[in-house]
Amino acid sequence: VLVQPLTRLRRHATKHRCPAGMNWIESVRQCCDQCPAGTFLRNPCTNHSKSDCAPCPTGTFRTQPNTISECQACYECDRQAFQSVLSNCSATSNIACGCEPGHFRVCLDQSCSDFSCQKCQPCTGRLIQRPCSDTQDTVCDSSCKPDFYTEGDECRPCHKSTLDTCSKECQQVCG
Amino acid sequence: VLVQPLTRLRRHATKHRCPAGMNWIESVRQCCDQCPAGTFLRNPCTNHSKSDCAPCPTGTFRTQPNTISECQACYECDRQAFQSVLSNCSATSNIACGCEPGHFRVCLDQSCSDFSCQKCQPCTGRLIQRPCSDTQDTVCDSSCKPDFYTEGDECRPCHKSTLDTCSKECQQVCG
Amino acid sequence: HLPILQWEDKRGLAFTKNNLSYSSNALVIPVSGDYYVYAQVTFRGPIESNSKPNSVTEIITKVTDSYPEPTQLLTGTKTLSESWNGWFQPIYLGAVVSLEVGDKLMVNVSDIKLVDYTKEHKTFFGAFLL
Amino acid sequence: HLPILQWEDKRGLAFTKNNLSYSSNALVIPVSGDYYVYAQVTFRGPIESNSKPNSVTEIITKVTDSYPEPTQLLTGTKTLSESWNGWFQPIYLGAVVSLEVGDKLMVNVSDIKLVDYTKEHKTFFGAFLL
Amino acid sequence: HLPILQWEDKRGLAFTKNNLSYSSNALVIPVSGDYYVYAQVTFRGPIESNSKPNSVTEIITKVTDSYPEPTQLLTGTKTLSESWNGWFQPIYLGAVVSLEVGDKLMVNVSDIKLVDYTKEHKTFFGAFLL
Repeated sequence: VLVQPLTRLRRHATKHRCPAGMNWIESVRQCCDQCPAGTFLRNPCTNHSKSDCAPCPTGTFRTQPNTISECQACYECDRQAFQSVLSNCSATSNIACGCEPGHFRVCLDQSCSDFSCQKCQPCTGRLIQRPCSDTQDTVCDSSCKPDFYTEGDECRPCHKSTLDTCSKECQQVCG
Repeated sequence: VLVQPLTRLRRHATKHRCPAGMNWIESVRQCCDQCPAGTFLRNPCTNHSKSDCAPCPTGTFRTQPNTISECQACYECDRQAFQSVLSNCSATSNIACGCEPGHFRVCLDQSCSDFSCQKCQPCTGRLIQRPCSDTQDTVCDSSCKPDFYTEGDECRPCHKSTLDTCSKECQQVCG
Repeated sequence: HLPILQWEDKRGLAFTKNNLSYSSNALVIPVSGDYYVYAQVTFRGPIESNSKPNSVTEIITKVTDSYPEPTQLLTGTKTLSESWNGWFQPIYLGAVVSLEVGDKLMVNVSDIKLVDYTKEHKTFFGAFLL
Repeated sequence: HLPILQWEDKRGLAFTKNNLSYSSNALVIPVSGDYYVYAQVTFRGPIESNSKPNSVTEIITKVTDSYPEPTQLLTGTKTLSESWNGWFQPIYLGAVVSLEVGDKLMVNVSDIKLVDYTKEHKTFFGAFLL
Repeated sequence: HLPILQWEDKRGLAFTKNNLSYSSNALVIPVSGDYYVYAQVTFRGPIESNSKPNSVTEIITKVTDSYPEPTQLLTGTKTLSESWNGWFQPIYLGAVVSLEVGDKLMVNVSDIKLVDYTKEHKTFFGAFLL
């Protein structure tokens, strides 16, 4: 594992301590007030003027007080992949995405910052043990509903006509 | 196929001939003695001083005499992927990796500089034709061991009790 | 947050110069400006843990004194469809980013156990000022 | 021609400077010279359209006043073998190209619907003068 | 050693300048310094030979007068899980390396028959001084 960082400049930054609610600003070599969440530092403070904070432009946000020179760009929900907007991006919070009705989340990794929306399985011929939710697929009953018979791992509706194929499960129906 | 090399410098290197055991050093524009394997050229020779060779720092090596300014970093064996150390890295040789007992090498390509270690197949119910080695999986006998019968491509032990399922192979056992 | 990779910064091909230093898993920016930042991580599997990862992710992250949370600068995410008798997957990332003096750059990965750390030329990380 | 991607050039991590401007989907070259041009597109699927793409392609293209047709500068093409319950595939391209003042650089993709546009650090495009 | 790729250095998008020259399959470094070296190789298959490669590898290598063996600078190794009715796989590599005057840079691949040499914008190789 190897690092090869390289640049061509001389000056070296030293750590500065600022009181709570203030950050060291290198360009003016002094502590300045932090800008509140939802804004960013347009111009640093000077000896006779406070930090010039401007609101985050639409489509960007900052959730925390800061002295940073730009706001973070909002994410977007992946509409083509059945994602839906749970809450819109605001100046102080990123967009939140979920899955469209009839879909549930399949996380790409533990952080689940990336996920795909899969179709909920229909419990054809079975009772629903637990309905599909944003984060979990439908859980179907293992046995078939009445008037349905098992064929492989499918549940098929019993047909009134075909007495001979009338399996035990279909007795009432075939009668 | 396209090449786009580009640099911003003028001088052009011309080929220099040095006697055996010496290399041309551009920075001092003269031939210097090569440093022995296990060392690197810390400072080039001058008119009145020999090449200043320093030993390779731990974790690095040089297998050949050289006038290079750093030693090569040792590889590491991939312990999480069942690789084992055949010989440690020394100042004059890179580490050598093999597979842990019970595993054999599956080369990624002909050079086999990258390989994964796969579990050796157990010859359950078969005689071992050739035991698993670092470079090859176990070779099992095609026929089952005595007291074992073939089922699909598996060898199952004969059960004394079940006479009816006693296949030809199990005759002695069922008796 | 995702695990942070550690790097060798002196031996073999690795080096730092012009005050761009490496400390506690991060490159420390000595002067504000635009840098080309890059990193390649070679992932490989399977490893003995029975979990079957279905993706690998590499993220170059910035930590700055002016904001309490890390900022994701570059991300490479790849799903894995490989069979399970040994797979390799390199991910390269590189771009120009504006950085302030004192900013720290790090590389996060979805699963450290899947990183091929065995050879310096397969997994690397660097930056240079434009 | 293949569809052209649109880019954000001001908000978040995006920026333009030194007269390298962005207009109508293209970076406009302010001065002739050699530039390192790069772009990463993260593709993802499946999407609701039933078509099963078997590959994704990213191309960095140059449009110049001196020639009526676009020139393909860099191309990344990858076939897809992923199973169909969600895949991600990043493609990074970068190289030095000689450009003239007024040349326009664009990024084309095989299928815009497959592009992951949701996060600025997953899909990006840039250039710098050497 | 692995086979070495040959390159076009004059026609089309290809060029060399400032004394960085190309001869016998290698870029020759005219002056010592730190260079950003990069290369992309697009691999494709299957090819008529019945061998089913399970991986492709691209290595940028340095040959120097000061050491008798080549040094592997950057390596990209990818296993192939593609079905066998046609696959493409680009591998991009790039990083900063310290080079001496006279050093030679080359690109090696695991199997030359798998390299897509048909279009200059799919497979390319270059370097520039920082």
